[in-house]
Amino acid sequence: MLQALINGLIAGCGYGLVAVGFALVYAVFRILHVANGGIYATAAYVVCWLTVDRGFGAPAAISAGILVGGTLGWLVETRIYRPLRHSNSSSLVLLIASLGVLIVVQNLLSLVFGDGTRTLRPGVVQSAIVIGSLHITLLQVAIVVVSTLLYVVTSTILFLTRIGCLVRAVADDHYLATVVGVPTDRVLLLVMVGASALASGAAILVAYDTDLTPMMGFEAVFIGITATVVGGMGSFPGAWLGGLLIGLARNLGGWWLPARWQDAVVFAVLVVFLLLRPQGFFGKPLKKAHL
Amino acid sequence: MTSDGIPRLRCEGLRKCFDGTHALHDVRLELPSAGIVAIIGPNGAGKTTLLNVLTGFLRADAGQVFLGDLELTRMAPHKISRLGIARTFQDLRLILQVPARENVLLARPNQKGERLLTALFRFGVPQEEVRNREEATRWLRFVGLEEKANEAAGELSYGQQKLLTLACCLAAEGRILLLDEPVTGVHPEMIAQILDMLRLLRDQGRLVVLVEHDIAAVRQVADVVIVMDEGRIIAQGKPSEVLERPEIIEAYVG
Amino acid sequence: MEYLLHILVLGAVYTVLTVSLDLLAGRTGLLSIAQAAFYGIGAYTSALLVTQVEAPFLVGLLAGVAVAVLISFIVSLPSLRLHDDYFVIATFGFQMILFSIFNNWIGLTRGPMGIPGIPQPVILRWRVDTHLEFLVLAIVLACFAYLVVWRITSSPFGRALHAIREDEVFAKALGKNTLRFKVTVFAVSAALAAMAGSLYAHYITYIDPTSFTVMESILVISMVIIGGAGSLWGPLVGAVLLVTLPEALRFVGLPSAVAANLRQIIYGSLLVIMMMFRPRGLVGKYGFSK
Amino acid sequence: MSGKPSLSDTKADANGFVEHLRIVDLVTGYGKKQVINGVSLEVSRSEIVALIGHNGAGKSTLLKAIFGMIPIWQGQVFLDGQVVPAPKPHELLRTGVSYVPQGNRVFTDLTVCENLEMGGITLPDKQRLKKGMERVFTLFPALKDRLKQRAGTLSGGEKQMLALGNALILSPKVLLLDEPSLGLAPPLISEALGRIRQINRDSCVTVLIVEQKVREILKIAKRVYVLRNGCVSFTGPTEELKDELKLREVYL
Repeated sequence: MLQALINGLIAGCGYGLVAVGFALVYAVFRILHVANGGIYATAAYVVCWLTVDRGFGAPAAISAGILVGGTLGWLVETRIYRPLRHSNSSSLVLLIASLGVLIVVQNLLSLVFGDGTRTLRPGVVQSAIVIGSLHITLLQVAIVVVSTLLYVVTSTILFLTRIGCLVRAVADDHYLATVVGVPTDRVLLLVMVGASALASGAAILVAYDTDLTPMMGFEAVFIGITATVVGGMGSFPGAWLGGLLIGLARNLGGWWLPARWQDAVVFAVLVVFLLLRPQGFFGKPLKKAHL
Repeated sequence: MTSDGIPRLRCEGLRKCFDGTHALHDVRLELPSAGIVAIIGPNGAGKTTLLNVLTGFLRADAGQVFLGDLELTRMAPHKISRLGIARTFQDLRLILQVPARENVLLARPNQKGERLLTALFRFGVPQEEVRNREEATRWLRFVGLEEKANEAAGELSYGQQKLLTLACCLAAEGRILLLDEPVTGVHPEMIAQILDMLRLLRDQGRLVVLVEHDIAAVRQVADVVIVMDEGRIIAQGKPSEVLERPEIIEAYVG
Repeated sequence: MEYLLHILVLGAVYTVLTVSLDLLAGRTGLLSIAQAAFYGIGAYTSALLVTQVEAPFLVGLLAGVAVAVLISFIVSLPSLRLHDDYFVIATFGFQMILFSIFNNWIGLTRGPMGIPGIPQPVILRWRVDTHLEFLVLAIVLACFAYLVVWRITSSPFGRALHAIREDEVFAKALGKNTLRFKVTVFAVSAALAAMAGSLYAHYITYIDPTSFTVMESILVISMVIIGGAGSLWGPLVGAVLLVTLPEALRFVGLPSAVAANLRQIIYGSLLVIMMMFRPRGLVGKYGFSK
Repeated sequence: MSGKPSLSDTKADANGFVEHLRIVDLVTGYGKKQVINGVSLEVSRSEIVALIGHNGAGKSTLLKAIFGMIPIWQGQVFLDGQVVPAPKPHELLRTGVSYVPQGNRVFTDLTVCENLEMGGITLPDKQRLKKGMERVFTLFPALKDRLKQRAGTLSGGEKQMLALGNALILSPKVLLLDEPSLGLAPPLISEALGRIRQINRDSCVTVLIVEQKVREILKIAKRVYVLRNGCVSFTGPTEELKDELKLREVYL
């Protein structure tokens, strides 16, 4: 039971980060940025390729992974989202385009790296902390620490810096931001690159904990969406908590149910929230689409 | 129920708040069974909110709406519409890509062809369509758009679109017509035309309620003027009396 | 020749699917990601009835349709309270839950092992066992689906759907019970998808959950969008194009593993390109541009 | 009224007024719907000009078009006699034109301080931002006490001050105000408009203001344009409308 709780928290840390990136984009762009899943998977694969196949050190590989992720985000924003936004496309159009990007990236990955599972974990036996029946590897500790750190850094940037203030201003009132002269397109680009880097970081952490498959991007998307819905669309702390909760729900669900029902638990949570409390824990009430 | 046996639209104690400001503040109103009633008042007086509450598109925080003895307070908009209470919107709502006639046809009530099985098997649907088309043409002719029947609603001018929404209300067999700004933004010549139509509709025994900014038009056509300000009804009566009162102009320009 | 017929049968099955989704997404403006789930419900119900209790094909098919309709109410009634992105997410959630049931309720569906040995259909005395006969059956069903959708869209019912897609408030003001229309259309769409699923199960004679994933839903969405949502021929064009395109790749001589990925890459790129340059699709009118 | 603007445009006329903002035959709208059907108007330096008219007459639309929030279909905008080819918000801010959108919009999730920082985002350095803030605080001392408060929790009057402050922090030469009285309780309205007049006097800023509260705005404005159906239906000095009958005629 306790082990499940801890595993849940560890997984949740990764999910929380994924969700924060997702929520950030949703808050500012008001679109479901599913392409982020593609960026996420790409970053993990880049790291895997550089370390396992090319023998680079982890630091160089991780930086490269984040760089590639950020660049992809930049491309998606400047080549796809921005033109669509400027032609006043509806959010559904952007969602479909975003989905297209996810499909393309995911299949490119499986084309290049194969459909199979790949692993990033070092071959040596991992040192672990054992307390009674609890078993936590050092890598897992590192994941929790790094993920928490990344979250704290992101929140600090958002809430305590001038750049963060700009981002929140655009998220709050895009129109007014334009009126006071905020270069909204540049802020949006920054958010996109930042969210991509964040997703890349999350991907690399998760990849070290579990394994890589080309479908991992897709998994990140559904966890990201669920966590943001649970936490409240557009709320950063909400998304982070939502991610943690989903990590817990998956692992605790696995305690009572066979492990294969894990995903069903996540979606049950999603549906229950959508139906009973679509604004999530911290979101604002949904505006009705009428009048 | 009134002496003429026609149920009247009335409301009591209506309240509605948006973000702490009162859009409706204890509104009590009983509309006549027929005639032309104009609701006027400055921006933000709560006129459109009142319309939205009467037609079920907004739920009041407190108060009740009745048609005769029938309570409408929590009724869904489509049910209220089926009782013969038709309305238009400020931001003209129409299906712009389809011909004007299709818009009017859509408005016809109780269409058998709107049930799935009859739509699939077409029992009696062609005959019904013929009747509805005649009815639609009749109302298009009434508003003077018969020749535009096959043009896409989006291609019509602004004034014509307003007329088209009126035709929709009539095709929906609205006995009570709630019109939100029927002449605002319309060419002066067309205004006269619309006002004539409203008079004709009144003479047919309908109740026409208009929310309007064009006071000149209201003066010409209304039997009763209701003035709203800050969510309350501040005056009510014949236009010749009410419009001359100093507090009215005060409300407008205050 | 067999091969060509096989492609055509698949094309017809997907046409049923695209037509069913178009009724929902293109005609009514409800972009659902749960279509593959209803496709799966049809396939599983039919396959189970036929293999377990040796029910005839038509009974299996009708039962599949009935189950899909029932479940469509469970999905649509709550989801339809939500709008736009939230509706999409809700249908996505239901798709994933239903897939999870196909995959994990091993007692019923045998999970990932799938259901083998689904007999070929016998309709009255007609034993459908050659590709050509299957093609005839598939085309008959595709025409049936087309007929249903055409009947609906060209009737006053379709007029109301159009109004709901463009301006739900307007429809309500004219006395239309928009929820009833949407729930009905969701059920019809689910029924048609289930019909496609039943046909597919009997054609391939083996089903497993991988045919009913969210990716399958997205594939059907791609077909509708690329062909052209809300139009008569769009679903057909989309289905035929996206079914034949990968086969063309195979002729070029690509190994099948590569072809599978390449196919998806083409779908994905087409989606992006369509959204950017022709959101209404190849032959469509409606571009999700409210 | 086309052709190159000449310097003579900026010269003072007989009354000593200098043209500051001029709009010539402006046509614009949303999507396909034309809302403004050729409006010309002129605002002199340090003048308060009111733009009144009914709901849907196009007042807000006109301001949006001048500030470049929506594209201009036809016509021109002149600033100091120079044509502004296609107005863009950030360029106008740099040339000293500020705009406060309808309903005293502020960033509700941001604090008062952060709001002002956003208002001053186009300022080149911190020094000037600080100076600007100081100026806003001397005008509206009430804001100073609420620096760390979320703007969404401010009262109506305070929101109006903050919305003005967001614009004034740039010390603009031209202020475009869209219904500063909207959502304010009646006693606060004349207070709010009084503030605007004060600012106009103190810093000689030119003001083009859209208002519904005609009586109140007539107290502070020098000249009035009445808009009806996207056209100017009346223009003249405010005195002319002080007469009740005349006001009724042009307005009701």
